[in-house]
Amino acid sequence: MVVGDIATGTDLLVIGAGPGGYVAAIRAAQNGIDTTLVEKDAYGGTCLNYGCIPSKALITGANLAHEAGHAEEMGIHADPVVDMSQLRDWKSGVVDQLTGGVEKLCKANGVNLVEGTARFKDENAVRIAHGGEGQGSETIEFEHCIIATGSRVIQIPGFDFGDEPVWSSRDALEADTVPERLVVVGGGYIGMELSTTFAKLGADVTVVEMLDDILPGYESDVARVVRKRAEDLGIDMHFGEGASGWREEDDGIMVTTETEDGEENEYRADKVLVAVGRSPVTDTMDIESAGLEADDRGFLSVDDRRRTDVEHIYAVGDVVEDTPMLAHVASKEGIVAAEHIAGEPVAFDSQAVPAAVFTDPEIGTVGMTEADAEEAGFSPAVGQMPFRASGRALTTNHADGFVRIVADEESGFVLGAQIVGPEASELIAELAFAIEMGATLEDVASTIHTHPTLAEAVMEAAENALGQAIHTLNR
Amino acid sequence: MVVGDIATGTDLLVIGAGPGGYVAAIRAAQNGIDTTLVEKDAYGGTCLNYGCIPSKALITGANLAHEAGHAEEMGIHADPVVDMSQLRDWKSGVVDQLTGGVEKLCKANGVNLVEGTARFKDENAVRIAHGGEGQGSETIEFEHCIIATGSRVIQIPGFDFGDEPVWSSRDALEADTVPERLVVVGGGYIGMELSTTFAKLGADVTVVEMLDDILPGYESDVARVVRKRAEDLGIDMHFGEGASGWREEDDGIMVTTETEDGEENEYRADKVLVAVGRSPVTDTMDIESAGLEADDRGFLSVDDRRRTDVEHIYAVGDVVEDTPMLAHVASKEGIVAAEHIAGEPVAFDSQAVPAAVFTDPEIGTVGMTEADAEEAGFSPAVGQMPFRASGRALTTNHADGFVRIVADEESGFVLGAQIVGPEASELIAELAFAIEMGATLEDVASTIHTHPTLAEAVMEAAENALGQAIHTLNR
Amino acid sequence: ADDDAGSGGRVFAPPSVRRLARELGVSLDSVDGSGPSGRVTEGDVRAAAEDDGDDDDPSGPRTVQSNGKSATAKRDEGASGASASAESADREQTLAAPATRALAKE
Ligand SMILES: Cc1cc2nc3c(=O)[nH]c(=O)nc-3n(C[C@H](O)[C@H](O)[C@H](O)COP(=O)(O)OP(=O)(O)OC[C@H]3O[C@@H](n4cnc5c(N)ncnc54)[C@H](O)[C@@H]3O)c2cc1C
Ligand SMILES: Cc1cc2nc3c(=O)[nH]c(=O)nc-3n(C[C@H](O)[C@H](O)[C@H](O)COP(=O)(O)OP(=O)(O)OC[C@H]3O[C@@H](n4cnc5c(N)ncnc54)[C@H](O)[C@@H]3O)c2cc1C
Repeated sequence: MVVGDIATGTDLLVIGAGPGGYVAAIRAAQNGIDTTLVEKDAYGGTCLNYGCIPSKALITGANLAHEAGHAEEMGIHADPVVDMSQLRDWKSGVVDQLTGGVEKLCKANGVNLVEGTARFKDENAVRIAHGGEGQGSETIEFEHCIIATGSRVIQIPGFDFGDEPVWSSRDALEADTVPERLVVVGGGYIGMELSTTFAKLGADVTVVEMLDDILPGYESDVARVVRKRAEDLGIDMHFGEGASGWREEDDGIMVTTETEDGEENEYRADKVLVAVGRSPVTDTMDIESAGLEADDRGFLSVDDRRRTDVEHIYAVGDVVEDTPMLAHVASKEGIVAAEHIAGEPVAFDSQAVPAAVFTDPEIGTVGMTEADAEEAGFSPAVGQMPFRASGRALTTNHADGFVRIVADEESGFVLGAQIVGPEASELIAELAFAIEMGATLEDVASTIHTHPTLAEAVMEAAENALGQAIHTLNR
Repeated sequence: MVVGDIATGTDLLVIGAGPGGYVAAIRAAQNGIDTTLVEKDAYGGTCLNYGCIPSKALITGANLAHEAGHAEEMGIHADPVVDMSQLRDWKSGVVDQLTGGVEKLCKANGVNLVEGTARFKDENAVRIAHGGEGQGSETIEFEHCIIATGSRVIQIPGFDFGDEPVWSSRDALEADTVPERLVVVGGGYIGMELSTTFAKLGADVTVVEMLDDILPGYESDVARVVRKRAEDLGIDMHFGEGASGWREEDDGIMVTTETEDGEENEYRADKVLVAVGRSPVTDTMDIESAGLEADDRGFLSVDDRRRTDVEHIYAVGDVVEDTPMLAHVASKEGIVAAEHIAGEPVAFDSQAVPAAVFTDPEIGTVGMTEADAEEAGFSPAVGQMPFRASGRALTTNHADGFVRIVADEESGFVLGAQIVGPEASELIAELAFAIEMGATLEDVASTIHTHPTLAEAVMEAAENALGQAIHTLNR
Repeated sequence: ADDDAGSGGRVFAPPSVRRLARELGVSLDSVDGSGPSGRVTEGDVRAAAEDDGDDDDPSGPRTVQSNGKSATAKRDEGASGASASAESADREQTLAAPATRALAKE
C-alpha cells in the first residue's frame, strides 16, 4: 500500500466495499481489469457488518430459543436461557468469518485493496484520506470509477443516536443484554425483523408506526399474517402515531408519540430503536468535483448499464435511484457495471427483483401483485395455496401463510408472486427464476416437485391458477 | 355406500388411495370423469400414514430438541426433555389432519369413495371385499382402471415383524418410547433418516449395512457429509455386514451379523429396525384375471402414458417398473394417467426427477451426476459452491455441504444437480425447474437471488461452472 | 412478441437469450417468439440476426421498479421494427420446457 501523497493509477476504482462494491471489484478483476477497491470502514459494508448478516444471525438464535421453549405440544419440554453476550459473540464470529472471506476473495482475484476515505479531485482522480493520524493521503487516478458508497441510517428529530438509550439498527445488533422494554419506531422490514427478534428473546416490545399497518409496500393479506404472529408474540403495535421525543425517567425512559390530530401517547421503555429508513451516502465525497449531482434525496441516477451522467463513472447499490435498497440488487448492479466496463453485452434487465423479509413467518415477493398486473394492462390469473394444506408445512409445525402466484391469463406467463410463510425467502427463488425465464403457469405446474417439501406449494399455487390444484379447492 | 353383492359401474376405477391413487382420482374427477376410488386401509396410503409425513414430523421434533440442547456456542442454554408419547401424538395429529384433508378433497371434487379390498374379476370388473365381518362384497365394473396399490416393506430371513423387538419403519414411527439401544439394518435413505432421528432423541444407534457406504446410489462426496455428521451424532456404522438374526438376552436383544467371509459380529440392542427396501403390491388382487402379469420382482411395466399391456388399465406409483419409488413420482404418474384417460395430450416426459433425503444435513438431487453426463456423451461443466462460503448458511449455523451443478459445457444446458446441506430438499426445486425449462448455466447465474439466502449458493454454483463465482474460488 | 396491450410492451425471454440479443444487436420486440405464448428462444434471436443485418442499437434505459412493483421493461422505441420470423427453437425436443412439450404433443 502507498503512504504519503503519491499519485497512482488504476483502470477501475471502486469506492466502497459493500455488496455492490466488492462484487463489482471481484468481477472486474476476473475480467482482467486492473482494479482498486477503497473502503473506509469494514469489508462487506453495511450488509455484512451491520445489516443482513448480523440481523439474520440473531434471528436464528432467537428463533431456536423461542421455538424450543414453546414446543410442549410436540412433547418437547425446555426452558432455554439465552446469554445475550454469548449470542452476540457468536454473531460477531459469523460476521468476522464472512468479512475476512471477502478480503481474501478480493486478494485472490487480484483486486488492489486500499483503506481510506475517497473524495473526488476531478473526473479522473480521487484523493484518499487514510484513517489513522499521520497516515497521509494519496491520489488515485482512474479510467473508470464505480461509486458504491451505500447508505446510512436516517435520524429523526428528537432522537439522537449519540444518546445511550436511543438505538439505531446497528446498536440493536450489538446489544449484549436484552432490554426489558423496547420501543421500536417504524414498522418497516428492519423494524419488524428486530421487533420479532427481541420479543422472542424476552423483551416487551412496542412498535409505533406512522402509517396504518406494518410493512408498508406489502399487500395487506401478506402483512396480516406477520401482524397476527407479532400479536401472538405479545408485540404491541400502534398505528397512526409518530414518535416525537423521549425523556429519562426514574426507571428507564418515556417515549412520546403524536397522532395526526395532535393526540399524545407515552410508552415506557429501556431502549428506543429508531428504524425509519436509510438514505444514500453521496454527500461526503465531493461528487461535484467529478461533475456529478445527486437528486434532492441524495440518489444518483443511472442508465441500464449503471452509468451516471458522467459516462465513465458508474453507480451501484443503495446510492442508485429507482432500484430498491437491497444487497442482492447492489451485487447485480455491481456485476453489470463491471462487465460493461469489460466490454460485455450486459444490461440491468432483470424482469423482477425478489425481496425477502425475515420476520415470523418470512415474506418473499417478486414481480407484480394482482393489482400491479391489472394496472399494467394484463388480465391476471391468480392462484393461491395455503400452507395449512401443505404436508411439509404441517410437519414443520409452521403452517401459517400462503403462496400466491400472479400470471397473465391469456399467455400464462408468470408475472409475480407473494409468499408469506416458512422459508418464504428461499421459495421465492424458483418463482424469480420462472419470471426471468419467461415461464408459464403450465411450466411451473408440470414440473415435478419433491414430496414432502414447501416448494410443492409453489406448484400447487400454479395449478390453482389453472383451476387444477389437488390439495386446495379451486375457485 | 353399497352393501351386498350388487354390481355398479364407473368410468374410472382407481385402486389404492396413496399419493398415486388419490391424486389420479381427483384429477380425473376434475376432468369430468365419473371416478371411483377404492382403499382398503387409510386415505393417503403409505406416504401420509406410515412414510413421508410421519417420518418428517418426528424429524422436526428430534431436530428442535437436539439443536436447542446443543447451542451453547450461540449462548442458548437448554436441556430439553422429549416426551416421546406426546411427540407421537402430535405426529398422529398431523397425519390425521392430512388424511382427513385427502378424504374431503376427494369428496369435494366428486370422487366416489369405496372402502374395501379390490381383486380383479376380469378385464373390466373388480370385486370389492369390505373390511368388517358380514360386510358382504360388491362388484364394480369399469371402463378404465388405475392400479395404485403401492408397496410393502421387505422382510429378511431371521427378522419377523410380528416379533415385538423387530421394527419395520412403520413400527419405528409409532414408537412411544425411545429405545436405549437401536440397531438399524440398512443404510439406505429410510434407515439413515430414522437412525438420525432416534440418535437425536437419545438412542444409541448402530447401523449395519451390507454395502461399503451409507446411501447407496448417492455420490460418495455427498454421502460423506451425511456420514460425518452421523458419526458426530454418535451413530456407529458398520459396513460389509449383513444381519443374520437376533436372540433375546437377559437385558434386551442381541443382533448378529455376518460379513462376506463369514465373520460374525454381535450388537446389543433393545430394538432392531429392518429397513432394507420395499416391494410392489401386485400379488394380492388377481391381476392375472385382468390379463396382467408382473415382472419377477412384482413390478408392472407401463408406457409413457402409464398404460399397462392391457390398454385401458394403467399403473402408477410404487408398483411401476423403472421409475423411483417416491411419492411425487406416484402423484405425477397419477396425473398423467388421469389426464390421458380424459383425452389430454400428456406423457410422463419429465426430464429429471428430483429426490430428497431428510438426513442431517439434507440431500437434494435431480438429473445427472458428472459421471452420468459423461456416460451420456456430454462434456460436462461442473460448478460447486460450499455452504461454508454462504452468508445465509453461516447465519443459520448449518454450513456443512455444498451445491453442485452439472451442465453441458458447449450449450450450457443444466443437466443435473446434487445438493447436500441445509434445506437441500427445498433448494433442489429451482434446479429441477431449470432442467425442465431447458435453462442454461447463464440463465441461473444471471437471475437475481435474494440476499441472504441459501438459494444464492445455487446461483454461485452456476457462476462457478462458468468460472465466475464471487464467493468461492473458480477452478 | 407483438407489442399488443396484453404483454405491456414486455418481452418474454430467458436471460441468456436477452444477452444474446444485445450481443447480436437484435431488438427483442421485433422478434416473433416461437416458444409457448410467443416466448423468444435462442434460435429465434439467431434467426432474426441473420434475417436482419441491421445493427440496432439495443441500448437504452429500462426501468426496473422497486420491489413488489411492476418490473415491466420499457424498451427503446427507436429500434427498427424489422420483424423476423423464426420458426425453430434450437432446443432439442428433450430440452424443451414443459409447456413447449405439451404444445408439441398437441
Ligand atoms: C439492519 C439491516 C438489515 C438488512 N437486511 C437486509 C437483508 O436481509 N437483505 C438485503 O438485501 N438487504 C438488507 N439490508 C440492506 C443492505 O444492507 C444494503 O442494501 C446493502 O448493504 C447495500 O450495499 P451497498 O454496497 O450499496 O452499500 P453498503 O453495504 O452500505 O457499503 C458501502 C460501503 O462504502 C463505504 N464508503 C462509504 N463512503 C466511502 C468513501 N467515501 N470512501 C471509502 N469508502 C466509503 C462504507 O464504509 C461501506 O462499507 C439491511 C440493512 C440493515 C441496516
Ligand atoms: C418410512 C418411509 C419414508 C418415506 N419417505 C418418503 C419421502 O420423504 N419422500 C417420498 O417421495 N417418498 C417417501 N417414501 C415412499 C412413499 O411413501 C411411496 O413412494 C409412496 O407412498 C407411493 O405411493 P403409492 O400411491 O404408489 O402407494 P402407497 O402410498 O403405498 O398407497 C397404496 C395404497 O393402496 C392400498 N391398497 C393396496 N392394495 C389394495 C387393494 N387391493 N384394494 C384396495 N386398496 C389397496 C393400500 O392400502 C395403500 O393405501 C417413504 C416411505 C417410507 C416407508
